[in-house]
Amino acid sequence: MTTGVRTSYREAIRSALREALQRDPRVFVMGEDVGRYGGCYAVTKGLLEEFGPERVRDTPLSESTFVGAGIGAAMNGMRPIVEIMTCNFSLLALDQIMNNAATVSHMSGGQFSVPLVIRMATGAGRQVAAQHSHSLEGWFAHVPGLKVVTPATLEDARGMLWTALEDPNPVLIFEHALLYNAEGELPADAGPVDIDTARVRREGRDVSIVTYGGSLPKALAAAEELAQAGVQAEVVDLRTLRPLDTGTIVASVTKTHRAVIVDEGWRSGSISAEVTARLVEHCFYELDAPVRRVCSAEVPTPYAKHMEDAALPQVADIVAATQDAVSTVA
Amino acid sequence: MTTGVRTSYREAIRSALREALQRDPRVFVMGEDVGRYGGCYAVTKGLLEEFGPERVRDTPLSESTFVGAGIGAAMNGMRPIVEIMTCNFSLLALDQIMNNAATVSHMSGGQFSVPLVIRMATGAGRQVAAQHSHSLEGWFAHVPGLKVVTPATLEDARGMLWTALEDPNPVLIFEHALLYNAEGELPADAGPVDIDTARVRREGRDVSIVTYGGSLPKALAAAEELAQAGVQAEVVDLRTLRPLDTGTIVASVTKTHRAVIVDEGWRSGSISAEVTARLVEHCFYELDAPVRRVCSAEVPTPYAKHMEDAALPQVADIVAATQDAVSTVA
Amino acid sequence: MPRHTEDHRLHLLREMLRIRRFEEKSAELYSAGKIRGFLHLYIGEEAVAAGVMQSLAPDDTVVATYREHGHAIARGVGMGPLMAEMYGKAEGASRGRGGSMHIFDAATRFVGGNAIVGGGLPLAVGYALADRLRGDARVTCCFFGEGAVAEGEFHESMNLAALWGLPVLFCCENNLYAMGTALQRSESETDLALKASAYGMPAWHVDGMDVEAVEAAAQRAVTTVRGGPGPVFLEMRTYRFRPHSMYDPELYRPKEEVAAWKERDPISTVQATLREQGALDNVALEKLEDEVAREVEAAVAFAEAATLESLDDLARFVYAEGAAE
Amino acid sequence: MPRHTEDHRLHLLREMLRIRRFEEKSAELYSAGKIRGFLHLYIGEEAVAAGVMQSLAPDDTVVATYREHGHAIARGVGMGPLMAEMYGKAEGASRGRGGSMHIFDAATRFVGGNAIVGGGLPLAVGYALADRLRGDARVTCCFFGEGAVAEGEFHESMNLAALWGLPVLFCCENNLYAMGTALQRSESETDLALKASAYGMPAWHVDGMDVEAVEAAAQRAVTTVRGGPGPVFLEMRTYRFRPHSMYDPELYRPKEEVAAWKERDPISTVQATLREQGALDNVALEKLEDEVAREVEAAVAFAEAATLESLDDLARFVYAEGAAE
Ligand SMILES: Cc1ncc(C[n+]2csc(CCOP(=O)(O)OP(=O)(O)O)c2C)c(N)n1
Ligand SMILES: Cc1ncc(C[n+]2csc(CCOP(=O)(O)OP(=O)(O)O)c2C)c(N)n1
Ligand SMILES: [Mg+2]
Ligand SMILES: [Mg+2]
Repeated sequence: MTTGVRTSYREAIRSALREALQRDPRVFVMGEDVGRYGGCYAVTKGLLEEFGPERVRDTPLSESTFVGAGIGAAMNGMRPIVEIMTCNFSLLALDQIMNNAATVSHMSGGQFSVPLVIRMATGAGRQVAAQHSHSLEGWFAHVPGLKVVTPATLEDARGMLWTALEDPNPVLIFEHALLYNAEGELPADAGPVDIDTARVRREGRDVSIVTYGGSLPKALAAAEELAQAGVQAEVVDLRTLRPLDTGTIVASVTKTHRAVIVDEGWRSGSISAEVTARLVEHCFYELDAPVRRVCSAEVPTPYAKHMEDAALPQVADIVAATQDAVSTVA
Repeated sequence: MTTGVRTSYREAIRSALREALQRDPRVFVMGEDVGRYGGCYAVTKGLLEEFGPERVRDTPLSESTFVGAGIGAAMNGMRPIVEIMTCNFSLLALDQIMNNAATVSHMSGGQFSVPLVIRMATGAGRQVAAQHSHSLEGWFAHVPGLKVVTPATLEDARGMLWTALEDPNPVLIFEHALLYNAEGELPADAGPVDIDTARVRREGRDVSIVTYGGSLPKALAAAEELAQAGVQAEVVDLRTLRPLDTGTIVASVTKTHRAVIVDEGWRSGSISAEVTARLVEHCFYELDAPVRRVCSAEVPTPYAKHMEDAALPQVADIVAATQDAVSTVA
Repeated sequence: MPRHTEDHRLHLLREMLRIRRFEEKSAELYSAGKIRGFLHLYIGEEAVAAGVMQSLAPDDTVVATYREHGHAIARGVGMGPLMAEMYGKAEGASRGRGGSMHIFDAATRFVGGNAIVGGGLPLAVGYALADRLRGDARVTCCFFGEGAVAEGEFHESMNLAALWGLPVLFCCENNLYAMGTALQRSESETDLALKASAYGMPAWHVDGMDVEAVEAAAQRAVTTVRGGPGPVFLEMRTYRFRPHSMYDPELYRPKEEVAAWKERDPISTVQATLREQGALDNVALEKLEDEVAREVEAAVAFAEAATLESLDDLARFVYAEGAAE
Repeated sequence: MPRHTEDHRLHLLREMLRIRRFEEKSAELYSAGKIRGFLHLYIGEEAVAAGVMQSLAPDDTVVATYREHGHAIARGVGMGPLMAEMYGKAEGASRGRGGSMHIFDAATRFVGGNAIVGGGLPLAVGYALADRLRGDARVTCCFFGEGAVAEGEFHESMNLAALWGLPVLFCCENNLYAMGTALQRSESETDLALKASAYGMPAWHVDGMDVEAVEAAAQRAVTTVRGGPGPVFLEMRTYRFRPHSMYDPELYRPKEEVAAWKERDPISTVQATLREQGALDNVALEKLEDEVAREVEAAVAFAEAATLESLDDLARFVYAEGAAE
């Protein structure tokens, strides 16, 4: 590890994009307002000037078709990075994502593959209400043929894109909108990182808090608070929701015997349910207490701050659920 | 219960549609080929002749817009029954379903509601391959604001539509394509049935097989076979995937202490995961063995019969998983 | 028919001023942190909403976008509930759940506040279909930006409305940009009325900076729709004076272009006409401004005094209350 | 340029016969239960695939629909793998995973076999975009039915291809019905070429029952596209002689209409021309039919002899094998 450079999550992604465009002439970036506007969350700012309008392409508002065009271009030898401004709009492109990107390789008997990267912002917390606050990463993780990654750290923001571009499959990158301003140190030569394992972000022996993406900072804050109260929580960052790294989760829970899952998705049918099911299937007898879930309330995200706060997983909720989990006597 | 009339699942739905059109002038049916073609699975056959083209409307191939138009018409006082030919095409309408139908009531502070019924065929088993074999009902059940029902019996095929039309919310009815030809007796005066509870379809004390829709006949067949081997399996039909009737599932498992979930959805993130999570949350200490899941393999459904069969839950798989569950020593 | 009397012209001026001043206040309150989330201002485009609404009857329906304060105010949604909504209060138009992008008002048949570009179009088609099936003579007026024209839902909705002869007035607000994307970078055919006429419906365009021209065109369009059967497409050529939203650094358009359009400010134009006619002097204008200012202040006071929804009611309205009638 | 020599005409006849006989055999095998799932026959429309393919170079790309046997055969996909695919065999074009609706063949750049109506259009745009970015002079030829024109993806793809000047040949097979829905019940404007020209691209229509006319029109279109920049839209007016799929009771169209179109059978038409010219007699035809029959029989034999994929490989190819190059 060389000395770190101060940077932000946003800049980490931007430099990953820049490097990808420099490294491989097959790479191009396409999406709504990635160019002249300067990028929706300013992630792509400056790339148009550097790489020109052929490789940094502003698209019309046509989610289904520019995603589908990304699939076609990938099948035809390019390495497109398609940006869907926010995952809320990915619903318009779901046919292309599920019926084409996820199936073509299998359906063609392996003759074609779709080395496509789709980036989208996800998550709530900015009071933008029901149609702009979805957390759909767990939902997309249901679909075989896709890979779904959720960078939560600067290192992953920078490195996952690189690896995703080297993957011959469609990889969906969900960037939590509240992370863009996150700052920290990143080695100047930070490179690719694997995109198929979970990682323990904090060691602990009493309980495992399993989470990912925008909830990781909350989980770490909760663990900090719990430590004050004498509870040593291990925090596992799933990193990739499909394929799910069952081994790492099971190893952690086999050590701690208790689990709390924190997931910004709506509770029912979220990835938290799948993690619970895996724990039951793989280490049922290691569980000393029921698995707890801290998820979003089952409401279309409301605008008002106090309601939105109440609808989303908060540090206090995580602390409470974890306390509850550790205080349960087997 | 009056004497039964021999009928089919298809005819049960058709007579429910006919009665709805007769009963309420606000009801109309709209979708691709519901009229002149005679309905995709012949469900709507004859309705055009009986009710005319204003109330039985053939639409162009425009899933997003005719679903959205159904939402608008429902908000404006009508009671539309929109048919999406098969759930595979619902991906094109997901924006309307998730961003409008599911949110309008909450997002408008209760000023508007969407009394809309959307019917769609679901499921695999007819060798129609990756783009025509989805089981998306469990996936849709993730979305607050929607109700998701999965009639598995003639009685439910007939009665759920009635109740769905009386519901002020958007109700999605998933009809498994392999059930349309199912035959049986139905009382001539069969009426509405509730759409928010699960039901025990077969009593048993040794293990609970929890399922729904097209998998119910398979689960019952497995239970029959298991009975020969001395295992008394209780079969719970979820009937409605959202809201999920946790009480009935928990009651059954509290009695049997073991559970097998059968679900045609792809395993990861399917409704089987949510059922598992609920069991863990509500009756963890009653479980004498890990919950088993019998789901579809995580592949885009292949065409070849032997591969398709291998990809889907089969009676033998259910028997094996159940044997495994009962033979596990706590 | 448009009533080009001085009184009516004054009315149009008042309507536009109400929008302008309300939004200027909103921008201020946004900076003060009283309003949050996304805020899309309509400033510069007031002639469109003010002009079109004149042609609609109370029983007609309006489907709008996320840039809908102008539509809501001109339609008659109270400024108090509108502002309270942006404050996230229980007395807000949508009980604090919607915010700026999701204003709803059943009383004036104002159906959102839709923040998915193009997403309101199918709803409008459905509203019109319901009216047609019941035999109601209503018109559904659907606003959308020129950016929405590239979306598949635009195409499907135009076709379905024309095919089924439904009473929809498609009001395309062509302000030349979709966020930072200029019309010529989003449409292969930039003559939108021409494009629309390929669906076999009457389509024309109008100067969206001229409130009287808008009113006249809308009047003619609404009359055509009401005469039926079938929709009409109206392209309003307009311009937003402000950034797309509060976050937009406006890198994509030259300052001179903005300045040139500001020369055509619809409010100044009507004021000038009225002054020429001797129907408006400084005193009258001050009085008018004063009345509008008081309405805006009252709205702010209402919003400030309004209450927060109880968190016990967080999940209320996710599902409709009571059975459908 | 189309080569209207007798030899070439005979070639066109052969191509159409290959499709016709292959599909007749497929229908038979479907009844015998050898082929399952959905089977959509192209019979009646052979002039379209046979004509268009003449204009394409080996390096061009073809994106087709679920009614794609004709496209595949005319493109040069082997009948053996095609039939084996419908048998669900490992030696099938898509290793048994796709079936009739999902024929893929990398060697001939045949990119499906797409069973979501309209779903192939964005793929075609992407193929063309990749070629353009690399500077490859290829054309992407995308087939779709007139039913697809109502889908949003049609609109978005036409606009994007025209806006970006991409080398796509949009081949609309207008057989007047989408399942049971007649064109006039699906489109407010039934002149599809007119509709297409509203995207600012050259658009014309051609008699899809006349293989030489199709070839000439396609040749002209491909030349235009290759000359670039930009796509061309070609409407082929054709008819399917058979039901939509094997399940269709055909309640929606009069027998007389079907009979009238059958009078215009593209195969009989070319045969008649050749006979008139003295280039085809009974002996020659019999020989031709015989050769085609043998090709079809060989395909069936190939399919029968082919093997079933091992179930151990069920999940193979869900994810691509090896890293991307
Ligand atoms: C489907 C969808 N894609 C993207 C966005 C993000 N977005 C919000 S407004 C906007 C521009 C819309 O432009 P236009 O339709 O011209 O309306 P205007 O803002 O100019 O009034 C975009 C891209 C969205 N809300 N919905
Ligand atoms: C998005 C979608 N909706 C519905 C269907 C069901 N479907 C299959 S083919 C078809 C008709 C298509 O007609 P057209 O595009 O004219 O092609 P044709 O079958 O006439 O060749 C329909 C409705 C589908 N496959 N995809
Ligand atoms: Mg605009
Ligand atoms: Mg057709």
